[in-house]
Amino acid sequence: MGVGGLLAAVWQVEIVRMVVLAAVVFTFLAVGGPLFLVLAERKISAWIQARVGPKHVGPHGLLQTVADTLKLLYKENILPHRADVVLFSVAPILVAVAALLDWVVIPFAPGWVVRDLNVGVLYFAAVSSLTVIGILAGGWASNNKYSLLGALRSAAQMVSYELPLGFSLILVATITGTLSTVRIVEAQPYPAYLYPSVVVAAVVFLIAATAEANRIPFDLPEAEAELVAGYFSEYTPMRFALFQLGEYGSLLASSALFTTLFLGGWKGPFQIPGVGPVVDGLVWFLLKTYAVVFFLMWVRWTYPRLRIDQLLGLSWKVLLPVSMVNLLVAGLLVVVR
Amino acid sequence: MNAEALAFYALAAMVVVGGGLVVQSRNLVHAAVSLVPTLLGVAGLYVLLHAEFVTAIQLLIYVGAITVLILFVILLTEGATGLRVPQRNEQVPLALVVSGALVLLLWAVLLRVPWGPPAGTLPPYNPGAVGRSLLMPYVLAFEVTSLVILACLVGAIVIARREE
Amino acid sequence: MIGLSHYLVLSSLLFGLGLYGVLTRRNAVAILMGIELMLNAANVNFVAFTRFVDPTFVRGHVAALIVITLAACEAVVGLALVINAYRHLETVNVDQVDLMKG
Amino acid sequence: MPILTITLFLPLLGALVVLFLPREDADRIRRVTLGFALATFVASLLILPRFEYGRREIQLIEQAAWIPAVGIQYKVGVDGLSLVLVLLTTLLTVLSVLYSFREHHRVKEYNLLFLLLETGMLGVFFALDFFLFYVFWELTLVPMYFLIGIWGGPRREYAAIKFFLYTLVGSLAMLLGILLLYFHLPAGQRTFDVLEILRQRPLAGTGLLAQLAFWGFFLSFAIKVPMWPFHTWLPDAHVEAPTAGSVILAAILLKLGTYGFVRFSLPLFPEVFHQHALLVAGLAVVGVIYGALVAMAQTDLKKLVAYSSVNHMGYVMLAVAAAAYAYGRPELADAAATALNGATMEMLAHGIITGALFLVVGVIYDDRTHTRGVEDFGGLWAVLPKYGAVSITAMFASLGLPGLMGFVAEFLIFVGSFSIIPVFTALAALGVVITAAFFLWTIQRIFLGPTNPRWAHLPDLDRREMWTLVPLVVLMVVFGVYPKPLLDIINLTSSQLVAMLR
Amino acid sequence: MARLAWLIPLFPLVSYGVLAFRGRSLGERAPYVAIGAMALSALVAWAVFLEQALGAEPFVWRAAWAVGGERVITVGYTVDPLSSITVAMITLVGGLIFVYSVGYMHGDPYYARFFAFLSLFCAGMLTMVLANSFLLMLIGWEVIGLCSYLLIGFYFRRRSANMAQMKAFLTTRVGDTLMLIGIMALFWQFGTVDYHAVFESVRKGAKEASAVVRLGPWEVPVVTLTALLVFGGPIGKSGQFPLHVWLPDAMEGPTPVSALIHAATLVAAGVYLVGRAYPLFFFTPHHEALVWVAWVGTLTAVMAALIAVAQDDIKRILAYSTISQLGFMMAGLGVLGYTAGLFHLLTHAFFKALLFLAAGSVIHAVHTNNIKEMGGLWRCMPVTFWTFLAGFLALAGVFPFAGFWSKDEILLEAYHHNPAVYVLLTAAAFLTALYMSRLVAYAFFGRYRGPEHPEPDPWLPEDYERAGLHPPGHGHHHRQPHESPPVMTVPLVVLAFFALVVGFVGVPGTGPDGGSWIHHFLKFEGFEEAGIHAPSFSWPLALRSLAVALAGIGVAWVVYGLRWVRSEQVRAWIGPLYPFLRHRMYIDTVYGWVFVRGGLALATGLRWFDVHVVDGLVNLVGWVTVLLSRLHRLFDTYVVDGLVNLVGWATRGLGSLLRPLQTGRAYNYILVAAAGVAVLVLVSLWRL
Repeated sequence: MGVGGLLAAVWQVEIVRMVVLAAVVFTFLAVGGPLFLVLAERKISAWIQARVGPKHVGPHGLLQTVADTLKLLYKENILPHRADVVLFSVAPILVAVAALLDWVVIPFAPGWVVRDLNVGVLYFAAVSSLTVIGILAGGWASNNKYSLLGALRSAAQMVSYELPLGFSLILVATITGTLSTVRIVEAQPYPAYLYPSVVVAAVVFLIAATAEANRIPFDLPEAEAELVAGYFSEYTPMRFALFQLGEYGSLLASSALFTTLFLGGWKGPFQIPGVGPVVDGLVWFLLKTYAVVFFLMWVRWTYPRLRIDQLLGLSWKVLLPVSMVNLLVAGLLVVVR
Repeated sequence: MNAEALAFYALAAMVVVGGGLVVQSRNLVHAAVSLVPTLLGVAGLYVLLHAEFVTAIQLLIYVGAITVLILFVILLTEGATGLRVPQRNEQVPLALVVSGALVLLLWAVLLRVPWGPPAGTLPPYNPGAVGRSLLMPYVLAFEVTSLVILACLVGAIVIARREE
Repeated sequence: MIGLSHYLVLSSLLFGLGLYGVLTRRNAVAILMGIELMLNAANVNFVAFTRFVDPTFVRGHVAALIVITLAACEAVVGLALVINAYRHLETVNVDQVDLMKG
Repeated sequence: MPILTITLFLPLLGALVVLFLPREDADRIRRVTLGFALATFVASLLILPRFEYGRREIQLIEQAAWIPAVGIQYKVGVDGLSLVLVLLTTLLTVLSVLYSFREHHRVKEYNLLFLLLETGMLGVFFALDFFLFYVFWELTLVPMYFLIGIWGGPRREYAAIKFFLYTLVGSLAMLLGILLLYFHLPAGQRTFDVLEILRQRPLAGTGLLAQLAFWGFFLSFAIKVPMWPFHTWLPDAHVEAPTAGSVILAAILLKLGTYGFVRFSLPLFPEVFHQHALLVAGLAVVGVIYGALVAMAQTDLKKLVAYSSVNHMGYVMLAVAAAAYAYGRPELADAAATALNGATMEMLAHGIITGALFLVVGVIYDDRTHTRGVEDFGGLWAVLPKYGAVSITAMFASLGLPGLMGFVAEFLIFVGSFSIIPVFTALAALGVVITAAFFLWTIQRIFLGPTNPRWAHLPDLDRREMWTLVPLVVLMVVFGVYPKPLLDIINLTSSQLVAMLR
Repeated sequence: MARLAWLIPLFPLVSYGVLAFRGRSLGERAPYVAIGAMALSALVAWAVFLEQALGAEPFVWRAAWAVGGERVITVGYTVDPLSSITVAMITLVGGLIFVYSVGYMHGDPYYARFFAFLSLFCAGMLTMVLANSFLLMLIGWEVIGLCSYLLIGFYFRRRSANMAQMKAFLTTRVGDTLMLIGIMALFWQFGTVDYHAVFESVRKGAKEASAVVRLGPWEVPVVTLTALLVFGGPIGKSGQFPLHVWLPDAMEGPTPVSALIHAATLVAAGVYLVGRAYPLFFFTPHHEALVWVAWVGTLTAVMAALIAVAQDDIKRILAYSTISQLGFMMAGLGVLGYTAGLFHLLTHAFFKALLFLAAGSVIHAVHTNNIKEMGGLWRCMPVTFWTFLAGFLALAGVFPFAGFWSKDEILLEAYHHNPAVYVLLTAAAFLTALYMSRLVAYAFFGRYRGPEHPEPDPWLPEDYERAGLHPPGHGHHHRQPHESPPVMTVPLVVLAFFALVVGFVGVPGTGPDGGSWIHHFLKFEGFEEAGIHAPSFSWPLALRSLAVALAGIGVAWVVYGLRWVRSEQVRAWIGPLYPFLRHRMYIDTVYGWVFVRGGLALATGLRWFDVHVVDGLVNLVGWVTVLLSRLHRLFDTYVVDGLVNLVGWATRGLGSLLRPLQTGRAYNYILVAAAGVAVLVLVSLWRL
């Protein structure tokens, strides 16, 4: 149970601990992660397209993202004419916060988890659904019909992909018998006979996650050709940055959750000699997460964009039934064994 | 004033203010969006009441689904644009009286009812208990609810579908 | 110490608010929102009871869950009706939808 | 082998089969109906070998519980009286069905109703349970109502309704009687069984109640017979009914009334009937004289024959009244028995003769001339020799020419009742003269004299019509010349009844 | 041989069957079937008669026919002197008439039907004679009534024939009904219809005082009443006084019919029945019934004779003469002259048949019945004339002929037992001679006058075509009348011979014990018991009656033959009597008005009564209920309905008050609901 278990005794202490951990996670991951990811994205996409990514700023362009961020901060916050001021400003915050809240549940290393909620996985789904409201409010508040349309489409997309996501989470819960992420990681690797349904669940989870994060091939909402920049087309730098933060944050969080649920979290194939269990866990966890991220980016720059009805159709008519059947099969297998 | 009381009052304030906004605000979208803090407040209350599972469900369904749905419908039915029409109908004062009276009466009744001794410490919370009780003693409720869901699902699709 | 009565007071207040919303709002969707509030008030009561009166059997939670589900269904159907009404009657304001006038 | 039940329900089965035949295929329906009618006739003939000629009481009883709680059971049996009437019914139904082959209007319903009617009639004669009796009694009404109502002449609705209501009112009175009997049985063994009630005679000493029950039965049977004041429905019903319908109506349905008197009124309320015997005899004689005279004044042939029925049934009622009057005087037993023999014989004779007469009327009315006015004809004997011979024989049989069946019955009635009520019988005998008068006048107006040019080229009887009429004429002659076999059967019942009356 | 007696009626019955069904196809050969059958039955009849004549025992055969309680009603036949001699007479006369008819009816379209009915008639007559039970007798009786009806109306095209045949049947029917009541009375008293049983019990009953029935003012013994009722039948059938009206009209039928039926057999049936049922009449207290019979007979005889004098139609005269002679027979029987009456019956059959057939051949020749249109036929129709003369002399009662012997017997009996009757009968005999000689004078002597308007042919052309014959040519009747063909004249001669010979049976001394054979053969046992012995034949009485006959002929010769006294003067003398007689004493017209029109009027009246009153009652009930229902409807609409409307109106009023509540806005309702909840909570709070 590690450090968390001891401190749990006193209620107040618990809260303090949670706050400290939260601070650490946010600063490191919330900011560092997306920044790095933006750069990584541009580097990988360039590499795929046989071109060199940004390499002027800093060694090999590493500082490119930092430079962009600084640029965004200077820019003036433009407020669209007769836009709904309150909503316009609240929306980006909501999206960013939602993305960040995901991390509360993810166990980086044995014992390293912000709050081991026993409804962990469910909490993740719940929080991820908050972003939809933010997008909608943003789309509506910018008083621009393109942004409104974009918002509606992305909301529809995210809502419809929540279901398959939820099912795959339920599947994992049924197999491991618990919702808490930590216990799920401990329960892995799953027994062999369950592998087929787990693999299917994993695939479904991946597709749903990319859709949740509005990434290509599901990035229709802000498809450049059609809807200019989607729901955040009106947003000036600062709020735009928050949206970007939210987007990449949720991408990173989903892949982290993927690793915890399917790739065994912090459990590596072999013990890294010389370091404590925590560092070992951390290393494996990060390796796996970034592998997944790389995979997602790789997918983004290879597959063409899906039309909106194909998009929704895929979710409702393919993923949902597959995951339902998969859940059923898994349930049976669990019961039978 | 320990942390819990503090949290309770904060959340209570959040809920009441949010509720007031929902009820009062002239702009429908505002009302819809202000629904979110109310619900989050309620979710917080559940956390205080050690009902993590219900909190998660509250978040997932209420905030994630229903509010989104309401927003959707508002946008679809240009509720938002029809701002010119006064949002409140003619029976406001009467409504105020009635709801106020009701609240007061509820207070009086609820407070007077002897609810029995407050429970001591709580056993460690375990969502499995909820699941188990849903499927053991209250399986009938569970099944009926599933049936209702199915009915609403089909019903909603049929009603809302645009006739070709 | 926060007792059961606190919660009851809060929930009845919330319930009153919801009721007021339902009674006064002209727009159907707003009424739905009012109803959501009232339902939430009820849920608070349920969970509060479980917490304070009878923690062993999580009856309150089950009830709350069921209420939430049903609220979801109710919202869905309500909104579907609203959309349909809107499509046919071109209005969502409840006071104009008075076909059933005596 | 429950021969009675088979005979009873064969027509019903036939009706069911007809029900399923397609409407358009008229010929097939007719053939199937005829087939079932013949089968029923053969079945009724099969009763004869099983019938023990020695035994007097009711035999071949078949019974099954129906509603035991209330004491109602399905009980059928036959004795001299009912056996003969059953044979008459089945024979005449066959002939009527054969005759109505030319009916083209709604053939299916027509045949269906006929078979239903036959079951009703057979049921009345077979029933040995009051409830069953009442059910069949009412059952006969409905098909007849429709037969008159649908296939009838111009004023058919009026006639059908009048017929139905009149008889219905009567049967309600009878129901009252039956219930009175039923509730006077000792509490324990309450039953509708006729034999049981006859044995116990619950209303024997009860004065007013017995009177009430008697008049209840009397009203119902009197309307059916029809006796004098209640007869006005008969001419209308006959005039409007289709030929085959009026044959059955005259030949069988009228006998239900007289059968009822002999089977129920006589044995059940002997003292009461004895008190009112003279009144009944008076009505009977009036019926005879009145019927004959009014018949003489008729211009419509069918109405004429209808009133002749009133006349003939008057004789039957005279005999029954005589038998009733002889109650309590053993020395008149033989006379009473002869009178009852005469009455039953008259029922048979009237059935066959009037059946033939209506067919005779039908033959010239339905296909050939479409007019029944007696004056419109003339000199038909030359034009239609075969038809002339048959109808003149029938008419002579009807006026009681010896050597034909009518005379035998009338002779027995007169001989029997004269010893008991001489004055009334003498008066009734005068009726014979008037009957002779109006029949001869009819023959003269129709068959003799110069031929009416309109009917100069009428076709004579075709094969089918011969098949319907000739058997009846043959029966008239055969039973006219040598009625002994028939009378032996009937005598069983009469002597049984008379013995019971002592 | 008696055992085969039942064959006698069977042969004609079979011939009827054959002719009725195969008649048309036989065509010309039809009569031979009838004649053959008649010959056969005549053979058997005469064999039986001779056997009886030689003293054979009477034979009786019985069989049960119907059963009533314990009593059995029997039928059967008996062969004894009376029945055998009558059967012999009938078959003989019948046969001759059949032969005669071949000629007379030749060329008639319904040839076969005529002979069929004749055969049926003979069968019926023979059954009636041979019957030994009142029932079988009644059946035979009615069958011959039917045949007389059919044969009278043979020319059914003629309206008069139709009226005549109906009149005949109905009048006889009245008589038959009375007889039926009589038979019923017999059955009531003696419980059987068998002759021998009845006569036995009557004989025994005669000893004790018989029961008495009050009939209005008179006390009539039952037995007498029964006898008289039975006598009703013969009155009708034999045309006695009240019911004789049909016989003259029966002449509408063809002449052979009149001869056979209305002379020899049918009318004789009545007399035969009285003879056969003689014990029934005899054993009444001091023979009251017989007195009645006598007086009815005498009255009829005189009346008929008077009317006959004033008739012109040859067949009508003969008809009235038959009625008169029947009156004689009834009188004979009535005055205890059992043998006399029956003997006259037999002789009369022969010569009356002869007279009719002769008249037939005359009519056949001159085609008219009116004697005033004949005359001078003795030259051109010698055979017919001489045979007619023989018949006339027999009828008048001139010495050697049969009539003299039989009529004299009756007068003898009347003289001994009832002098008043004797006087009247003698007067009747005188009148008989008178009108017969008048007829002979008009018909056979003087000039042939020839008919102005001859009898129209009874048949229509269509009848001829239907029978496949061609209608007879016109104009053949203007020529001088000529003698009838042999097939008609031969039977006349035979009958004339019998008219002469048959009387000798009654000549005294022919019988074994001095009396006449007929007295010995036909005697009534009852007489010995009662100590009545038949008076012996007295010549002075016979001569006196012969004188009367000759006087009658003389007077007629004077008036009609030599015309010393014009018939008009005679008519003047008797003044109003002539039209009275001419119109048959207006009896027919009286009956016509009283019975026929009266009956019809009564019938139409009753029909009106039935339709309006009885049916009216039913319809009245219907009408009243309709009226009631209409009243009810009025009451219902204004009062009850009024109330209902009031209630309705009230609710509407109240409704409209509350209508505004129904605003149609959902939230109003929820407000109300919420207010309700608040109140509830208040209440619970208050109660808590």
